[in-house]
Amino acid sequence: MLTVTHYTILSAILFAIGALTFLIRRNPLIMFMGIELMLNAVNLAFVAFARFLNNMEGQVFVFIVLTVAAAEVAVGLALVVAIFRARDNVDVDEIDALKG
Amino acid sequence: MDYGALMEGIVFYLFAALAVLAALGVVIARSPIRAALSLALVFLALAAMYILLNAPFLAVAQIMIYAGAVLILFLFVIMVLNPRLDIVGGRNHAQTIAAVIFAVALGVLMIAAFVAGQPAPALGQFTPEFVSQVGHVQIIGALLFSDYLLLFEIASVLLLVAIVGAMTLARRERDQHANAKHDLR
Amino acid sequence: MSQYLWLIPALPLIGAIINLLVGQRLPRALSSWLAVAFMAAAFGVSVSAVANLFALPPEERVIHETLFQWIGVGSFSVNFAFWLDPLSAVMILVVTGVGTLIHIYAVGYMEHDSDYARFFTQMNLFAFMMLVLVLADNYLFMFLGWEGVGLCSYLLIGFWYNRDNLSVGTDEKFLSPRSSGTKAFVVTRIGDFGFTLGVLLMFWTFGSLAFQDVFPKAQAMFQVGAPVITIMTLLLFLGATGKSAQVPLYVWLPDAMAGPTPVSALIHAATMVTAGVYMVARSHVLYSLAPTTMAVVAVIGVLTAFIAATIALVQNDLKRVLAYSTISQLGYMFFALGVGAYAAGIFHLVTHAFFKALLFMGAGAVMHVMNNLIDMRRLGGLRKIMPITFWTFLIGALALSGFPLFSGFFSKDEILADGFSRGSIVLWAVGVLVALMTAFYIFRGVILTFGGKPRWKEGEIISSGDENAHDEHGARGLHPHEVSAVMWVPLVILAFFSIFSGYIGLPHVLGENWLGNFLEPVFHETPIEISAALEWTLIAVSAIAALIGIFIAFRFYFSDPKIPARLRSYYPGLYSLLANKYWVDQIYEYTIARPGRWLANAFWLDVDGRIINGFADGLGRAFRGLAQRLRLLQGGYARGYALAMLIGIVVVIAIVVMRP
Amino acid sequence: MSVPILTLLILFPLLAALITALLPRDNMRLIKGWAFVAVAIEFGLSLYMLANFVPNTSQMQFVEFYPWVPQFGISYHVGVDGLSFWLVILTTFLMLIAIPASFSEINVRVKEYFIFFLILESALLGVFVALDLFLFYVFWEFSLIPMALIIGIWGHEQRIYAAVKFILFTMAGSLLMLVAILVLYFATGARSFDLLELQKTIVPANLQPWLFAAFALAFAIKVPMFPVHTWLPDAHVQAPAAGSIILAGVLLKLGAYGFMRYNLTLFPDASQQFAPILVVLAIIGIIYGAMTAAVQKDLKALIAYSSVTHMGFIILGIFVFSQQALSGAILQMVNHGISTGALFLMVGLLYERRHTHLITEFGGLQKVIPVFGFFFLFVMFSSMGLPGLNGFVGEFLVLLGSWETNPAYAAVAAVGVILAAIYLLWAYQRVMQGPVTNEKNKTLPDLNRRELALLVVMAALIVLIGIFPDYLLNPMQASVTQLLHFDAVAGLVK
Repeated sequence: MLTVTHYTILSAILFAIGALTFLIRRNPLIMFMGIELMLNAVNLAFVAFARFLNNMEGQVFVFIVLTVAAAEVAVGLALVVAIFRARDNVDVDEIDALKG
Repeated sequence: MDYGALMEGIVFYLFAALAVLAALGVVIARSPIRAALSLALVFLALAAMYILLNAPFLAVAQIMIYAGAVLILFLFVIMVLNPRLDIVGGRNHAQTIAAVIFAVALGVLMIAAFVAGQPAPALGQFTPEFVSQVGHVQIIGALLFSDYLLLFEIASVLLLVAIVGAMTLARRERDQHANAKHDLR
Repeated sequence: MSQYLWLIPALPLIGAIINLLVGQRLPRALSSWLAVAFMAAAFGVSVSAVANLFALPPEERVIHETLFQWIGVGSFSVNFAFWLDPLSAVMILVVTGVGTLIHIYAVGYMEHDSDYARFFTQMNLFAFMMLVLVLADNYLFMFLGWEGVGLCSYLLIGFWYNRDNLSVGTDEKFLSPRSSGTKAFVVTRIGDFGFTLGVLLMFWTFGSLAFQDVFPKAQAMFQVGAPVITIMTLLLFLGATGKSAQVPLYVWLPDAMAGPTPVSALIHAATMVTAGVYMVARSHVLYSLAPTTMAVVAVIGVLTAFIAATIALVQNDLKRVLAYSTISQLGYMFFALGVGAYAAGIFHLVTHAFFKALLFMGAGAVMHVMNNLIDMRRLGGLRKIMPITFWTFLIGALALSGFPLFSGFFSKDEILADGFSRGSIVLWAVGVLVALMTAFYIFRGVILTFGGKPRWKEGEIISSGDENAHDEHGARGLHPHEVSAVMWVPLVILAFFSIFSGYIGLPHVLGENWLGNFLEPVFHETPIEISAALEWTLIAVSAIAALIGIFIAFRFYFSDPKIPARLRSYYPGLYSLLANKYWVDQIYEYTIARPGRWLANAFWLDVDGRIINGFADGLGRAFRGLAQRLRLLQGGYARGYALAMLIGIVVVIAIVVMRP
Repeated sequence: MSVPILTLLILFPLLAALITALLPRDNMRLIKGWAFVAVAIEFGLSLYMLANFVPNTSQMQFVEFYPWVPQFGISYHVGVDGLSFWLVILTTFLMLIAIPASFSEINVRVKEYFIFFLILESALLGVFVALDLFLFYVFWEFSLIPMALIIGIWGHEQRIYAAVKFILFTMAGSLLMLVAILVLYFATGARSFDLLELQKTIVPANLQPWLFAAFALAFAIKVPMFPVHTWLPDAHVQAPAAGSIILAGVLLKLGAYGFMRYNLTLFPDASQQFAPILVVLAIIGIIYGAMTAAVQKDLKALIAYSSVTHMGFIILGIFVFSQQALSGAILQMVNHGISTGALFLMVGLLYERRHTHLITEFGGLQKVIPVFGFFFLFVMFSSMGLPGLNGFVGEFLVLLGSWETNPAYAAVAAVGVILAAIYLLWAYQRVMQGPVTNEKNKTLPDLNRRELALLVVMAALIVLIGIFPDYLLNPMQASVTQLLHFDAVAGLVK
């Protein structure tokens, strides 16, 4: 019988992979995808709990996470485009202008 | 044998495996396009999960927003920039190894936390039967516009800001030269 | 009777305010005579007040007027109130009387000074403060006058604040007017410090500061020798030594001569310096309850008299001679108070006011016509040129030296008589010796200044030390002449008083001591009967001392001028000791001023500078250093941050999960 | 009270600041005129309060109470009693003096200058009238900002260092005080920040010393008391003249007022224990301040150290727990505000003419600018405590009170009176007297009408308070006895 833990385990795995993507890849696009992965993992956990706790607030939150994710991607990619135009290649390691 | 439960189990494991593999695909994909596509797969697998978890409205939203808007945006940007193939891990190997170790550790820890935790009593009043009887969208709408109205407003403001931000950042400068000078001073 | 006592101090105050506001615009004559008019008016009111006092029967001779409450906090309350009794009657008469004469003299003396308005403002202000001091009905209001006269003395000593020093025509270096002004105020303030503490102790002992409360309570609550009273009277006496220039706080008076001579005459001879004597006399009830303090007062009185007289022997500047003479005579007065002869002390105060003011004004007249030259070694032979000044100065000298039948003789004799009968023989003997020295140094002054051949040449160029003097006295030839009427009239009047003021306090043998009886209701002294024979011998001894002194002076400086030089060669050490005024100034400089300055610098540079600021700035530097190192962590390497975050999260979750 | 005078007093300067902001930047006359009018109105308001103040009651007057954050018991609770009454009037008066004093001195960014001053005024008034600890703390910090900016922007060469030091010193203390306020909120169980409630609760004995120490440190830095005073000379030397007037005239009183209003009432037992320590520190401050003042090269630093001496007297007056001493201390706060304010005003005038504070640069000015010389000497004698002027009454009462508690305190403190004469007269002698040595000093202009008017007002006040101190002393007696009552209850039954 499926229980909450099945879903949460899956979301944990997805979250870990998302984090891994973010850390390993140097191309900011892929990193954003990593972030999307993590966000989705969280969404999954939300929905799972909503389902098993008979509480619809989880779904509402997912809704909000969706908007946040969308906004985040929009701005992120705009940034990437702007950086790309300034340097004609995109590599996170070289972008260290904000050095302390 | 409760066929319903069995069916549910199979579907879950199927899509779970799909999601994980697709996620891994995102990690190791050399070209961004292939990564974007595998990301799409993940979105779809999750959409299926939502249906399984009795949240059809969210499933549709997931497909439309994530798979639809976000992914297309990714593909669009990839097309605009068509960046070189990017090698995995980059120069800093120590960084990569450390990242892998800690990511795995994170996953293991979270799983342990979930397994160890006792399932909380289902005390909400939105049982699946009640939900399907009243209708998903109505409930979400009711909740969204009653208790979480403030949240809703903030989300809308956030989106507005994001839009404006994105536009200004990515705007192609007409007088490229003036702007640059401005930045450098 | 309507209240009018407040008029006496108010009149000079009004004069001061008028001169302050419009004085500079008024013509010189109007401004000066305005000041004199207000002083004269005050004198008039004083005389009428004393007349009213006389009308009262002897025992209740007190006029007490309260204006309003000055400070009132809980149990502490002090009023602006005036108290006129025989003692303060004598004082106001002296202050306003001599004061008016000196103001008249000053009109002539200051005729070449452009700052006349400021001068007369300060002189009138001084009169106001002094009258407040002597008329106050409580110690705090008296303290207002007390520090007020200190203020005016500071202003008037430093009147020529932009001149450097006034040692005209000699090599002797004197302190500049401004430094001596500051010195005067600070030294007297040290005395006032003692006075303040005495007042504090007084309030918490008696619960009030008004005379009519303190004295009866003192007699009721304490018997003779009570420690509280002794401490209180000693503290008050510390104030008196400051104001009346007694050992150890007398060092400011000789330097106060840097001020204009009328100031020296009024403040540093007749009135202000006697404030201490008045205060001790006023608190006679307290002092008679503290025999130890009485002894201290007497000893310090005699000691001061002796030291000042010895220094005066060798001074070359006539005004300095008179300054030390004043300190010495004040020593006499305190000697009298110390032995309980309050009336005698006040009597000497009165006569001293007359002849000392006369002597100072005489010296001033000489300076006025000799371009501020007052060094006796350069004077001489002025007898024929300035006859009136000479004769009045001579009368003053005779009075000061105690020449028989002159006022000084009677008042000094009464002190010596009381000193002999009440105090100890030793003190009396020193007193007589001082009388002798007094006669010597004053006649040395008379002879060197007026007698003999002139040691200056007509038309000789003397710079009057007043480089930006507005008058033509700047630097020009000497043409001494007799001073104008406005200056010698006061001299003559004071000369008259110097002779006849002695008769208000005749010794029993010769007549009735009028002043003693007048002051009796205030002091309630227990008269000591001494046999006529003893009294005659005492009179004889003091007369002889005076004559010997005068004779020696003539011998040294008139008949055989070489003697002083020879003496100096025989006792060079003694001479330099006296000429350098026992090096007291230098001792104070090295024991107090210099270490004080060193400590202050140590406080400022080391404690503030190095320790506290060092700590504060050090803290600042430490943080900056720390921040510098932390900066390196922010390498701008985005993925590094992400990894750090991840590690953080993992650690947190681990803790959460692992916790039991 | 029908007219919410206190809120008006606090809000009007803010409104005025807003209006100043709207004025056209280049029209100097309008800005200065308006600033003066604003401060004058504010002073008028405080006079209205003066007229309606009931002298013989220790209750809070003109009280206004509006719950602000009810859950935590924070309320906008303002009121005035004998302790703070005169300080409010002193603040508005000194503002009335400081604004016109800076007309000729400030010519860069004039608008912001007056805005910060008006904000500062509102903050200071807030501190004096606040009866809610939270509100008090807000105003306390709020007053820090404009002052620091005034020093930092319009100051002289090392103004940044001075401003930063000023902030750090004060902040260090006040953060501890914040902690103490919070502990007080929880520990006493009163669950309220209202001062009057907290005064009723008994602070647990083990906590009292710590809380007292925290409050005391914050106030000691502000006073400033001996070990933590080094920010004052730097702040004064670098601050513009008007800034110094307010810094010395009012800001230093925050610390002393804080001691009275909070330390004595909230922690009576700890006050007894700590009193000797604070008194000794105060006396050290008196002697130390006076001696360092004597060797200062810079006139403003000299007056700053003299403020340390005067404030030493005030703290001494507070912590000997006697009615005379406490009344003397409060009176001395007003006197110090006036006389030191006037001194800074005049040093500012010198600075405008010669652009230096160094004593050696001056000499023989009395001949050149006699009217200035008169007022300079006049105020110096007031600051020195000459009887008949205002300084004496305050100082004498403090000495009187401290003698009753312990004659040694009064004896040593009275030495300060001598040192005061030394450093002030020595400074006057070096600056004003003697021959005119420096060429530039030969042609200095004397006081113009505006400067003369300010000084005449100050001088008049100095004499009036000196002769009629009861006018100031009477209204505060009820509150003073009530304040001492806290300590009588705490065992020091006299």
